[in-house]
Amino acid sequence: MQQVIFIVLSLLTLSAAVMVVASRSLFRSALWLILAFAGIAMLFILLQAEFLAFVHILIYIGAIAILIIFAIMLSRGVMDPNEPRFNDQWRLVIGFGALLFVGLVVIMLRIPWPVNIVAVPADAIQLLGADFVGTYVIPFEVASVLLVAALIGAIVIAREH
Amino acid sequence: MVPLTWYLLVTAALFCIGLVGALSRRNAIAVLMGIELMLNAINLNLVAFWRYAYAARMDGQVFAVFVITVAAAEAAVGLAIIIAVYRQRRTINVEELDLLKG
Amino acid sequence: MSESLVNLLWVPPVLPFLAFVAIVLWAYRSKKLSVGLAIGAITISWLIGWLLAFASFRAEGLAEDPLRIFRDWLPTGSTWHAFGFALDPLTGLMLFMVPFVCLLIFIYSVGYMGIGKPQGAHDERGMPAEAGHVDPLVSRFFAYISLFACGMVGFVMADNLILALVFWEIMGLCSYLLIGFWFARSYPDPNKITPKEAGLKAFLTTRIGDTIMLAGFIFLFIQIGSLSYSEIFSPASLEKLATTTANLPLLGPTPWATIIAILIFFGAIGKSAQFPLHVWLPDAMEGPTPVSALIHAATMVSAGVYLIIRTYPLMTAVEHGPALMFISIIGAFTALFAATIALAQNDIKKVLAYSTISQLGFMFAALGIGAYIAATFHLLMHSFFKALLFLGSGSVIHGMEHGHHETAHADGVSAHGDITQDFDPQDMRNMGGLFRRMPKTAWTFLLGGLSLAGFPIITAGFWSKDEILADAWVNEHRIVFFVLVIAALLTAFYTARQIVMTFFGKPRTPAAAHANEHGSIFWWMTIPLMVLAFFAVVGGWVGIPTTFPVLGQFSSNPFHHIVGSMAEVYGFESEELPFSLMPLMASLLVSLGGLFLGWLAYRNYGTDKNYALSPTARPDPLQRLLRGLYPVLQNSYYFDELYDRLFVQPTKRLSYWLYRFDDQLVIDPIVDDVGKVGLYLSEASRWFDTHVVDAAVNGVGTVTELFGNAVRTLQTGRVQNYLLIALVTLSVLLGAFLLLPK
Amino acid sequence: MYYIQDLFVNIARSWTSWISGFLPLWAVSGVNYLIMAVILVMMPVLATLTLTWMERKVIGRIQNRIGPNRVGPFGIFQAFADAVKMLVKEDVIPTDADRPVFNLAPILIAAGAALLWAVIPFGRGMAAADLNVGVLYIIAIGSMTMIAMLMAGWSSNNKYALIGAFRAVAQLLSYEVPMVLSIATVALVVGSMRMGAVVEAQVVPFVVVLPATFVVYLMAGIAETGRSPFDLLEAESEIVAGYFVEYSGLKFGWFYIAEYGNLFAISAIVTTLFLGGWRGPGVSAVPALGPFYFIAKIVAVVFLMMWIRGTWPRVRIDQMLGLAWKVLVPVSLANLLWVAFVMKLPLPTALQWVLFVVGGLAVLAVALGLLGRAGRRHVASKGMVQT
Repeated sequence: MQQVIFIVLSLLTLSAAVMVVASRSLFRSALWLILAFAGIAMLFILLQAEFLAFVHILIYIGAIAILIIFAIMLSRGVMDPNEPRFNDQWRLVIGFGALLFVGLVVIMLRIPWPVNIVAVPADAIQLLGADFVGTYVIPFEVASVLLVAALIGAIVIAREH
Repeated sequence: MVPLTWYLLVTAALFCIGLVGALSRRNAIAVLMGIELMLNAINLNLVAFWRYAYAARMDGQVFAVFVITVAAAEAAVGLAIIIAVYRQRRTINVEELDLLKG
Repeated sequence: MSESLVNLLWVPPVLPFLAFVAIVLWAYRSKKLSVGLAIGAITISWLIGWLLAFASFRAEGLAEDPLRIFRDWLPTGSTWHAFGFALDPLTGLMLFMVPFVCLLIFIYSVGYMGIGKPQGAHDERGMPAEAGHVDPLVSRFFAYISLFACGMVGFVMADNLILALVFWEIMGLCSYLLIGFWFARSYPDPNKITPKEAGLKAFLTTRIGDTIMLAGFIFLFIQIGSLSYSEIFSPASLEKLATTTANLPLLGPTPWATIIAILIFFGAIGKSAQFPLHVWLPDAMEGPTPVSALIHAATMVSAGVYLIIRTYPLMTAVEHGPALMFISIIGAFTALFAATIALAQNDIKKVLAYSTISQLGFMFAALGIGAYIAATFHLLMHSFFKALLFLGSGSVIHGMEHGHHETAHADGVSAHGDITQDFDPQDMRNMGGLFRRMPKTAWTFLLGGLSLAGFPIITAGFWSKDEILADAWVNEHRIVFFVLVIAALLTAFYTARQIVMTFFGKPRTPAAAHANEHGSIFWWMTIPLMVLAFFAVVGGWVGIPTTFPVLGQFSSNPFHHIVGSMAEVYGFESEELPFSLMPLMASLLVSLGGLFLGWLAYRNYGTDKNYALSPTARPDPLQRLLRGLYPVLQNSYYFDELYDRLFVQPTKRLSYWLYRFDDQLVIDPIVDDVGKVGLYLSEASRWFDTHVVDAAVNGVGTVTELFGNAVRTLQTGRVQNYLLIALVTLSVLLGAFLLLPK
Repeated sequence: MYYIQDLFVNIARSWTSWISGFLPLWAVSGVNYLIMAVILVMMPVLATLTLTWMERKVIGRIQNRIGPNRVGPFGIFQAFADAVKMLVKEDVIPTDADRPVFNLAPILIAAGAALLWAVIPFGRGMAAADLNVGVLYIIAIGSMTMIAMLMAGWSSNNKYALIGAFRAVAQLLSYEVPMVLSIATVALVVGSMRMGAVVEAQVVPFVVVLPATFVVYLMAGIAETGRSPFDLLEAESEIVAGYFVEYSGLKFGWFYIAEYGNLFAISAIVTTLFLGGWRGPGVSAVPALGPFYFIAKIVAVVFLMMWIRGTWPRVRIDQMLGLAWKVLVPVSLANLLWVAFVMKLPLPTALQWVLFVVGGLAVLAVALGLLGRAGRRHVASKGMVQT
């Protein structure tokens, strides 16, 4: 059962990703991107990381995707659909991308991954929170600083002069 | 349960697709989307490893959240830059943004 | 020991630092606010420091396992390096002294820097303010001393050498900044060292010691794999250090413990201004007097001693090893050597500076002969009375300046003009008869001086110094004993000289005649004096040995128990010495005798026949006694000049010669000859040029151009191309990694 | 008797046991999920059919009219009439519209309205899926609505639609922040993000315990549903009908349904988070009462919203965004901090809750005071007459 769901979801995600790269209209590819995000979120749920899944939806779909769409709309009319969407090196890129993929797969199959599947603790979310303000408090604070900096920087950059 | 390698396969594929997008599209926003895909692949990888190897502790998810944070910041700044560039040069075609050229 | 105190451990060092940050970033505009911040912070950390200190005195077994608060910080390979603070009886003692003295000196500085006085009209930044005006940079001053307080407190509380080193360097930095606090000051005669240069000198000189010490730390880390006290001083690692040896060129196999001990001791030599790195301390007197009291008498210079006390297990790892001998030799020698110099100084602060050096020498000598407890005792007592003496001298100087100010205004001359230039308010020859003028200062100074001279029974200095002498005597260290006795005699002598010249006799200048300690600011300055005087006298009574006749049965000698608990852990001699008459007699003799001789020699200094001479020109009684030697002493054995010849000048000359060599012996000839040859060649081969070279040149040009065109296509300036290159490289390498056989 | 006491749950149980008699397990769960899905989908439709009528009645009364009174007694069938009208209308798709997106948008937006119901407990143990991150789920679904709006605005290839979409998303984004903050406050107090737990925790309804939070959330909710006074996304006077100008017929109907569905859902969420959900006198004895209390409370909240709509003028968009960023966010932040601080204090829960009330009221008072000063200054600077 899980295998079926997984296969369906991953096919959905991957095809959506391909469409993101391939589609001609930016807006469309943004929508495909959203679909890919959703697929990944569902994969998270399959991995029993519900919290992460919904955070993922909230941030990627609710914030980043919308941001991207805004950007697309604000820079509308730059891309006239009949000029090529790929640059001249796209064949090379695809070739070597495929090569990289093959390499990764080979590594993946070679290495005996240390799998030990245990049940996710019932109070996973509490543990997560505890980690954030406990073991990882400094990275957490740094991340928040980073966010603030990014916010200010974005405003400064994008402000009309 | 699904074997771990399946997840790794998917993430690897997703990563490479994002890479191709980031390296081959001409529009800056499309490039950004490719990068987002790559980040997602990484996230999925983290969570998969967390679930299959260290489910007892939450470190994997912690790092996933950090990745998400960074992605958010990156998207905000990147798009701001794109908008600014668009105002400046009326284009967001990456090929024409070659000021790095000496 | 209530475990809740653990959570307070980080407070004493951190608060002054916060004050520093707050002042530097925000509060510096308002002088009052800055001072308030600094004093408030140090007050709180003083209270908490005493809380911890007394708790540590009462606690049992704190010496075995100190109270620690720490956090993994630095990943050092396999292990983590934990940073944190620890509290054991020794730290407790230092915590009793350091924040308290800091607080008193902060309060003193309020008066000394003239907080609340009007801003001088023509006071410029980086110059001492005109008398009766507030220093323009006073906020900065308080920021610096707060940072220094952080450094010192942190240093005594650190639980590992890395953290200790950090605070150690913070102290060094503050010392540099504060010595050079009046960076704009300059003197008419070029030989007199300016504050800026003095700060630089201090910094560089100590830096020599620090570097060597760092080498010691590194060796230690290589040997033990940790720098945390708890691990270094564990019997196992001490054993390891004592047994494993390194093969030194001349000395043959030497135990690591000895090497490391000596290397670390060099750090102490630098910081505590021991011979041969003592030269910076006298010049450090260019700094404001509170700084001299705080950094160069009470705390920082004694940090070197504290370092040795702290790492004493390391020093004693090898039984009767050369390390201890080295320490004792340096210490004893410095004690005597500096005392002799102090005899001939006329600058009131210089005398104290040299006496500080010699007293520190006492402590090192004590450590060298294994008198762990005595050294610690003397360290604390010395901090109290030497701080007192410096503050007193500062008050005297201030009074002199005021007096000079008044007289100058009486003459109708701007006191900020040339007169301050040639009149030196620090020169004892200009003083005299200040006892009546500034009684509070005089009394306290007198007490401090007696304590320094080791006036019997009542003063603290007597007990601590006596214990050192007794230790030296009982443990059969005859040479050290006699050297120290002589040093003590000289100490008493120059103390008497200083007191007499400053306070007794008749005023030798109008300034001295008009000196006073009235006015609001003097209260800020005199109250700390009184408090310190109290400790300079009573402080010693906690260390009265129980074996002492008569007094012994009243004393429980708590000090000995506190430090003894430390000593027992590491197995130093910690039982009380049997009473022996010889050292007692000796110290009674030298202190009283010295004081008496000094008084005898100087009782009517300057008041005799050559009264006509200007005060600075009158001969010193010692000049008659030791003729040729006197100037030698006065110029402190010409060490500055010596070092100048030995190190400074050669360096300059070397660099100059390198430059000359490069410029005149290499480049010019080459250029000329090349020119000539080129001329001939060109003459000879114009035709060759025209026919061959041009072609070749053009050919080269075209080839280059071709290559250039070929290569420049690589740099497109497009991110994606670069990334593509990265991708190609990555996948190729990956392929290689996968396909090639391992 | 017992069967009646917990009627709905027992019905569900017996139904499940009955079908599991002749169906394999996965099929049983499948069937049950299907039924739940149907209920969820029906929810917005139901809401629309009832609430339109109610709204028109209420607004009518407020505006001193009678409201619909022709079709059926008191015009209760007005909604059905409208529905029929909508169904028979022609379905126009503008030329060079992005067709698939254009068609997808209304479905998504209605789906968003329906999905909200998945985590809302109608009674004890009566939630379709009581996720342990239910609160987060609600927020996440909200983002789906935004996407749908953008899709609609973009695909219909119409300036006004695009601007409307922009406005709508800007509004939703900016009001999501205070909304999330206030929800976070509730989650903090409850110590769980499960909707069921939130209801269970409300011995005293949180509207009393966390007044500031409630106010903030209510305003944010009104903004989220895009109702007056925050109904700029369809400000007829400025941008005809907002992002769904181009829609007509059934597709427009979907938007319409979504709107009322959202209204209903938001009211349900407010009820769950602040009014104690299905709690009420005698529920512990007779759980079957729960749903009725729940519905009653929802209707009360809906009525409140209609009242607000009927009585307040529309604000300008800058005022609206300003309100979100300059008032609601600080207020909710302050409140959140206060709650977190109090929860750290070693006090009995009751005392803590009292402190919550005090702090919340204080925050509200301060905010209103500042607003008043700002308003007066504004009036003075503009030289308006102060009424």
